Amino acid sequence: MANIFPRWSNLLPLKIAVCAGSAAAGVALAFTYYATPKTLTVGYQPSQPIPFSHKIHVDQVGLDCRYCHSFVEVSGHSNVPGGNTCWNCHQHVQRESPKLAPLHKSMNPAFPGYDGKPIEWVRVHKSPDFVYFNHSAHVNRGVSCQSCHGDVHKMEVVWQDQPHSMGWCLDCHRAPENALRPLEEVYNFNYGDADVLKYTKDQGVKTTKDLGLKLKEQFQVNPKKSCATCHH
Amino acid sequence: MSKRIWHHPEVPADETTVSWRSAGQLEDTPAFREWLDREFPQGAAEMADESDAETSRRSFLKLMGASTALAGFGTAACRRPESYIVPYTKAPEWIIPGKATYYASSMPRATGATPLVVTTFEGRPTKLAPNKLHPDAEGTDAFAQASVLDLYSPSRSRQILKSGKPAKRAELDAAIAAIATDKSAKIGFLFGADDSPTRKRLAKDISAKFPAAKFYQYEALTGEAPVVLGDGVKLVADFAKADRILALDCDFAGTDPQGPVTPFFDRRKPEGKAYDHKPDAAKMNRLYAVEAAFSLTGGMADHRLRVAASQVALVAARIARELAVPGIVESPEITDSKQVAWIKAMAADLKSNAGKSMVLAGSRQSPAVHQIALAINLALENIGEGKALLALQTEVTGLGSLAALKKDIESGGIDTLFLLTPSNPIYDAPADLDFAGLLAKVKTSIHLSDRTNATAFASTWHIPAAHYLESWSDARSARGTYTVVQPMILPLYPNCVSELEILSALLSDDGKLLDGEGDKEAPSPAYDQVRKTFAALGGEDLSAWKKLLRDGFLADSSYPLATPVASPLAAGSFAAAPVKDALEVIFATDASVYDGRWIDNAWLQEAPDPISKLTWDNAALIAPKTAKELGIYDLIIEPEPVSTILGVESKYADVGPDGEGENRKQPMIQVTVNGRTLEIPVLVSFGQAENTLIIPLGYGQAFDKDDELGRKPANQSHVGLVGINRGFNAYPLRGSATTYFTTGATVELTDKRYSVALVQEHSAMYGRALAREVSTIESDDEKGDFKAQLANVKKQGNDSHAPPNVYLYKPLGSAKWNPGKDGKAQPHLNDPLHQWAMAIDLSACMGCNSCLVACQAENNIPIVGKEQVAKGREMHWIRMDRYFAAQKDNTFDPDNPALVPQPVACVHCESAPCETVCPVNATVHTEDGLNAMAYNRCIGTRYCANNCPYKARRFNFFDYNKRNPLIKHNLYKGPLGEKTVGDADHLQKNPNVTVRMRGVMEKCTYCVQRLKDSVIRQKRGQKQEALVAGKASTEMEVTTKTLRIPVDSVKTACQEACPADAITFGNLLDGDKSALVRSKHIERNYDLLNYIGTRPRTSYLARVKNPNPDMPDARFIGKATIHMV
Amino acid sequence: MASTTQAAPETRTGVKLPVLEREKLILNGRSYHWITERICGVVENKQPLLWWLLFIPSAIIAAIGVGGGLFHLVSTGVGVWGNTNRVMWGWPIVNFVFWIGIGHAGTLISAILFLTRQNWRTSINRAAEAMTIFAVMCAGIFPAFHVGRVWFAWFLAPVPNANAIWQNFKSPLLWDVFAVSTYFTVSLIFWFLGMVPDLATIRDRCKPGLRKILYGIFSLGWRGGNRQWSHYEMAYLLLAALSTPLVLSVHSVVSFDFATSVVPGWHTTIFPPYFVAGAIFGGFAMVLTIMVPARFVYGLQDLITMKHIDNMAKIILLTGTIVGYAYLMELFVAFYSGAIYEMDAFKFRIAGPYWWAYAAMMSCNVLSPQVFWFKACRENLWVVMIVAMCVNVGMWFERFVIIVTTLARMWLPGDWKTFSPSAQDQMLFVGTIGLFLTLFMLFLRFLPCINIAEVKWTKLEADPHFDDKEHHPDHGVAIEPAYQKELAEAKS
Amino acid sequence: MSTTRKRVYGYLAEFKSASALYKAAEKIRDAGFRKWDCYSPYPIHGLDGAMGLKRSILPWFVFFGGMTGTATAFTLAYSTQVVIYPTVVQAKPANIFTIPAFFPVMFELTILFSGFTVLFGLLALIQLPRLNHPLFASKQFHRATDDGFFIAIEARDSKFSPNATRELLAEIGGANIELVEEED
Repeated sequence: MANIFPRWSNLLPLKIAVCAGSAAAGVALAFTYYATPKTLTVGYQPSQPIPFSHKIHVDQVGLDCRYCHSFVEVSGHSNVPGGNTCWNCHQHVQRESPKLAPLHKSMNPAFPGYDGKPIEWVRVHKSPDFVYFNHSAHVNRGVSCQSCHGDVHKMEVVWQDQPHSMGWCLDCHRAPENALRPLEEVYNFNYGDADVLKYTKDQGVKTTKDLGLKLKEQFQVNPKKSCATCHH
Repeated sequence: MSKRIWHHPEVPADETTVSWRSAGQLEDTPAFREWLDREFPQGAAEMADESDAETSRRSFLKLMGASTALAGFGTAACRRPESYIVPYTKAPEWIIPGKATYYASSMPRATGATPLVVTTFEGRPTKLAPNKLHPDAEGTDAFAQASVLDLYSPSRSRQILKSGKPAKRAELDAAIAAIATDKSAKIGFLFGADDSPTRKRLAKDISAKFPAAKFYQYEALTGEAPVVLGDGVKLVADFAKADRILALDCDFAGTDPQGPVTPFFDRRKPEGKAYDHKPDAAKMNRLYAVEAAFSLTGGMADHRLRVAASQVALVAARIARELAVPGIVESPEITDSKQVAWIKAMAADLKSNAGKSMVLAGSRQSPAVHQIALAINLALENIGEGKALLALQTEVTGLGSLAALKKDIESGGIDTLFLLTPSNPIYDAPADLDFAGLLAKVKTSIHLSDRTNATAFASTWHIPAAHYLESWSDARSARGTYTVVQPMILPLYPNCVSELEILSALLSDDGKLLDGEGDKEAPSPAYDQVRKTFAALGGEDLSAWKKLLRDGFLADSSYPLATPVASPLAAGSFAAAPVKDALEVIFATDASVYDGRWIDNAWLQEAPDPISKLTWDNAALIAPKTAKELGIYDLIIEPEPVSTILGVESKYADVGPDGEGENRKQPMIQVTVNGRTLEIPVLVSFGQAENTLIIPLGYGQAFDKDDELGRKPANQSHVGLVGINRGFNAYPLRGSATTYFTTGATVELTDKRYSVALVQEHSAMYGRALAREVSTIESDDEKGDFKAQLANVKKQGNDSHAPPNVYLYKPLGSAKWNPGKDGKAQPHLNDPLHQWAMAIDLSACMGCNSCLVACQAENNIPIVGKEQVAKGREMHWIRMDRYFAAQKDNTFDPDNPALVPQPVACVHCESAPCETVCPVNATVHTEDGLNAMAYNRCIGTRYCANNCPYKARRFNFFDYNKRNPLIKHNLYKGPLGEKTVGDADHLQKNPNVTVRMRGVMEKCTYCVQRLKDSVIRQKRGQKQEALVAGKASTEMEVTTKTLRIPVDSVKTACQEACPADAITFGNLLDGDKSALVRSKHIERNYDLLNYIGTRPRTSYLARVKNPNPDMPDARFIGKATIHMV
Repeated sequence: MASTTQAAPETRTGVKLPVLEREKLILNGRSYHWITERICGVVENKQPLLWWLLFIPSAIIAAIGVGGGLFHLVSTGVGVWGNTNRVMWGWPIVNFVFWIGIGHAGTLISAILFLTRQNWRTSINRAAEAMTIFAVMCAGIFPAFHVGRVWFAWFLAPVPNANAIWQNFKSPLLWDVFAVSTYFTVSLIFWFLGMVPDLATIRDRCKPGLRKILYGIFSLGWRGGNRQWSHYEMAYLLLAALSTPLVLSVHSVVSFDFATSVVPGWHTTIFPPYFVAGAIFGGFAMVLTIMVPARFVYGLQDLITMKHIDNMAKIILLTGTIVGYAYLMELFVAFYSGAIYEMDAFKFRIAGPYWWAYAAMMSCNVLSPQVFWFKACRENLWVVMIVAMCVNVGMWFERFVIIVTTLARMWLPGDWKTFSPSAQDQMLFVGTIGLFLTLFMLFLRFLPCINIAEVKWTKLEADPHFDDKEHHPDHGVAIEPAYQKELAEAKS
Repeated sequence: MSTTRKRVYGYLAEFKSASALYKAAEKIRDAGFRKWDCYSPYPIHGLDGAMGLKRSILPWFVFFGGMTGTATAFTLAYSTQVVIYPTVVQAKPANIFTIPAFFPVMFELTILFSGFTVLFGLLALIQLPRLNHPLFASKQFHRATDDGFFIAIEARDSKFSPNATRELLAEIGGANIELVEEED
């Protein structure tokens, strides 16, 4: 009787093992890179009904965040401005710009096709329903908009700048000094080491982080890490 | 970082409605969609994603947040008549998306309006709380708490009916106009028993405009008391002033209020309401109760006498004679010597406290009892200014009774009848009145109700009523304080009309019926009427009006005093005692459906009856002894059954003869009385008078094919899924002469059985010192006096000989990896600002369901339906345990056990057994001492619940929020089952609490959403301080004071609702300034199951009974636990 | 391992040495080939009708019970089972512990009896190991699917994730996850390695074709050279040495689920030993329940002799008595504790709503095995079968008593409520029995149900010194072979 | 016999019993052969000595495998429970004192890793799976897994010589001696 398997079959099991192994490793790696919020959510940049440019309004016009997001300091929910907020200015400024058609549609009774319905902005930052993030708790304690939303003042169209994953939240809750600022600087997008001196005589304090550490002590900032902080 | 540009797809116009359409969506009517569109325009749009619509009400919030933010700026999004509403002081801001706004309003009721603070989110009322500023402030009972659900009830009436068929608004308008313009119309108005000044005023105007108009009043279960006291006069109790209280079949703490009850409970606490002085028995009040079956009041009583309802008059008369009260005719002597002894001693106590005592007669008791009670009170000088009882002249006068109405109709005095009463006369009027026949005689009958009940279909017209949270009105509270009723939101459905709007329509020249929205943007006519009424009382100027809206009431506007006189007692006021073959049937007011008007309220239906613990149905209650005599129950489960195992005598709990859990099936009896019969399941109730049968009213309104007993389908359109096939209707047994009780009933056992859903099936503590009780008098069984007993509270039961708990290791973190500021290891509970804790005072807790329902409303707790409750799957975070403790050696009345309620929710153990067993860290402790539950991490191993000694955890066995549990077997159909998504119920959900999905564990959170909110609000103070001081934030010092919330400033939902102030909650770090900390330090404070060493944050305060040493039963009082080793 | 049966040989000195008679493990001096024939025959010949009669129905039951049952469960919710907010663990966990218990005999027989050189194990260990594997598979179904959100069960695996949250290594349930999966894996390895030479045997017997190729692949090209055997033996020894503590640890960990809780009646240090004893007890009962019929159907009487059955009966008697002792000790400890909660817990077990379960447990587990004191009963296969069946039932009730009775009557009387299983509960349990049988039938059909190599090795002729009388160890005259000298020299 | 050129693998001889095999093995060992092996349907005790084989080194692999398991488990548990994200669980410490809770997992992983080391270690040592082998070409070799006892001496062995080896095998009692050839 003869061999049932050809000679070359001797190395086959080894080859298969090697291939399968490397394939599995590859999948794992790919998953960890692509299937995490870091890649999935960061950079999400939907087109809006009105191509509203934060760059123009913040950098050039110099509006404060709170002019439109008026309740960010008092409410957990940072509100999207109502049509009339825009209308306050734009019934005079840039009135004829075709980009503003949707605004006219909702605000300007004289406009053909006026329906008074609010503008439907597309949500960019969406936290899951079981997460209760509270804006007022952060901006009133020295965490800037910039820390979570990035350089909005440079954005023509808003995109998501940070992963906003639980791990990302925890990083900051464990080391708040990286984000802490004097309350006056919370809405200042150009805050940097230069501004530190304004707030301290202490020569040891040079960088924003140094100041952050100082403020952490002074403000008694002690962020919680337990579940109920955000989930209830 | 790659930027993927995402082009948002256009949402087609019709999409908005499509997203709301899903299988079995009760609310998917054009009406609802229209409402949604006009109320939340952006809402409809963002609902494009089905999953949003289904799973999370928060997305709903988010979108509404946005849309009402627009509203805040005055675009046409929110239709609330905003310019006329001033926010309640608590919330200085205008509507802010994501933040609750609070308004003062009130709930009109027969016994006086309940002053309320209404929580609204973007215009949705979601939660009610008592208005503590109000002079008649007290808690909110289960009915008030649950009333918000009615606003969103899917079965709510929303269609105009003409003789039972849907009709056009125009037709109705025509009909009304016709009446309004015919000055000679013979109109009759049937009002409820509540007192509304504006309605009173309009009634006057109406009788001016229509000379032939007549006014009547009817509510099924408000009694004949006024007849005795004089027209519109009522006695109101001021419990703060009462040292001795005698309740003659009067459940003043429960379904039969006699005035604000909170002060009564304040005086049940020997350390005072704020726990701020040494325990002092003298400061406590003493309650004597004479009643047939346990009521909440009877459960609180220090001395309780069991007599049939028909015998109360006799007892009252005997007491009167004891006190030598003039004008009481000789009454038959009481044969039972023990009762006599009881009465004598009690009477003596009343006498010695003359002027500081009160005798309260149940409002449904016979006039005789009221006459005697009045006579006694007058004799003891208990009535009058500064006394415990106030006789007040209400404005509810000149109203005819149902009998009068009958006469007028038969004499043709009435062509048009407006049925404005909250009751349902066709269903609940005394049988012998034959109200249906009566109504048929009336040419036009117009019925206003938020339910399409029997009367709705029997009348010519039915008009859907606006909920009190949707309409303008006013009311009088218990002592007559003028209280406003203001709308939180426009009527959810078009054509919903309020009582005042109908009246004003009749008064207007053209008789045009204007509803809540009024003409374009114009306020409702009711608004103008209320303002007019108020102007007369509080002046014209706007500031007064605004103050009214802000505070909810007008100060110093209570009723004037009246001087009632005792009237001679009619002969034949005394009935013979019931006997075995001529039982007495007592038609009880039901704690869940009242007179039947709440039949469609799922929260109330699922809330267990405080005494019998029965949900979703009613059943006849009978005393064990009687049951035995009648042979309808061969084995009774006694309060503490004793058996012998292996020669050792021991208590043990076998399953009763009628099963346990889902297998429980009660035998049915056939009751025959007044020539009518009723088949109803029977339950044994302890402490009930012999030879009586208690049958709660209000059930059995409609049946369909799914009925368990196969009763023939009827009235299916009268109720919704909640009320269908519920219980048994006892109204037909009632005659006008026997509205409360009737005698001569015979009972026979049928071979049928009916499954009942009881949430508690074992009434004894089985020798475990769980709910602890002491008495203020010397105890003769070596337990010593009051002082000694207090000192012993912590040592009762197993704790008397359990060794102290020793902890081998310290609850510390790692010094190397997670060091504290000082570089040392941090303790686990390391929040320096707040450490939350709670104390529940059993001395005040009476076991009503107020906290339970409040919790349900606050925390989005689903209902699960009768079958699931029977299995033992109810979701209430608070389990209201109720224990009976019988004295083995009770020689006075062995069948009269003590009743001790004990609400048990998660006690937030510092050393929580549930945490260590969770494999995925879904339940862990927070720095401020909460036992947190992360729903989104939970995979549902249910190990935590097994390891929870208090069994305080609840598991979502099904998708209760998504699948309608009320449809038979629906839960078991899984994906094929009918959904409740888009159902208006979802609008009630609290946006700050996650709606739990199937397969996760949940439990009490100490209302963590409220804690977080208050703590965060406090943090904002830091910035304010900086601004005020005009310094840079970095120059300001931030202290504990800045960041710690004010003492006792945050309340949990249960605490807020509790009418007895039995729950204190607060921050352990507040020191003695906090009532909580004080309550933790008093001797009565003990930990439930301390033996295990879980170190719970919720502790209990032992119940104190204040017996009268001279009473024959004194030595058996206050020993529910004390007699145990 | 020399053993002899023939009369002691005439020696040159003429002294007659007494030789102990050893009971044969293989009767009628069957030849190597006969053994091969007989065992491989089970796989190669047509299956008897009985096989089909058992296989088809159990396959159907498995499909409906497990397949259908789990589908309904996952699509609808755990509520389809009888569990309630009072009795959060009902039948599912009862069944889990029951199956896991059964899964212990196999590895135990293979490992512990191997280490203790109990040769009689050779003819039953293969089937017992197979039983282990299948029982653990059945057991795994329950905890896996009884979680509320099975699609999130991966939360149990310690993988790094964007939520930066990890498992709770203090939870006995997590220990369970590790213990059970380890147990399954190692048992599988053990089973497979043991089978390699036998698969080779079958490979070499079957005609060229798919079967030959498959057996060829799974026998890994085993040649039976001694250079392989020597490593192989070592590997087998190691696995045995590893499995022994493992098998003890697994049921200990399972018992921790209860023992580490605060529940009265669960919180007791006696649980680990008592669970392990119970597991062995139940496991052997199941081995008997399966092997006694199989032995007849496939005519393996000469391989699975009365001695085997007798030994197993004795083990059941022993472990059954240990278990009984544990039951009584629980009662004593509860009484001695003086804590009302503890005492009541056991009162309720004995006289509470589920007294019948307790009674069943006691009579089946403690009383019924006592008949094995009598040889007559150990030799009467009917008695053996009945007792084995009793024990299977009794062990199930033991778990029922521990879990359901305790939870239905815990600390606060206010929440006491009894539990009743739903149809789905019962369906799934029956389904797993079907699954178990199905797998076992397939095992009989396709794999050598007895360890051929080891059985051959227990033959007397297997001893390399069998032929040479003059060098016979039992001779008393030891003659040192030349090579040993050499080795000694080589070493020094 | 086909005419294609074949490489000789070696001689295969059958012996009548385990004992015969045993003695034969001793002889061949003494004759100083290295590349040869005894084939039997079951492990024959003492044959290792008879062939002059050393004790298997597998235990050492397994020891280190097991240690790796222990270390892995400890690192995993300690780092996640104490270092990365300590959670407050039933007031239990989140520091060195929490280690006892890790023992079960440490134990299990030790066993698991050992188990795998045994499997893969063994396969490595005995160079399996190897599905193709010259011996499978032999007509009689299939009995090695049934009831045959064989000795095969490989041609690669330095002492191998076509005739002498054959004679040796015959002399020590080898029956049906066969020249096994590799086909390729």
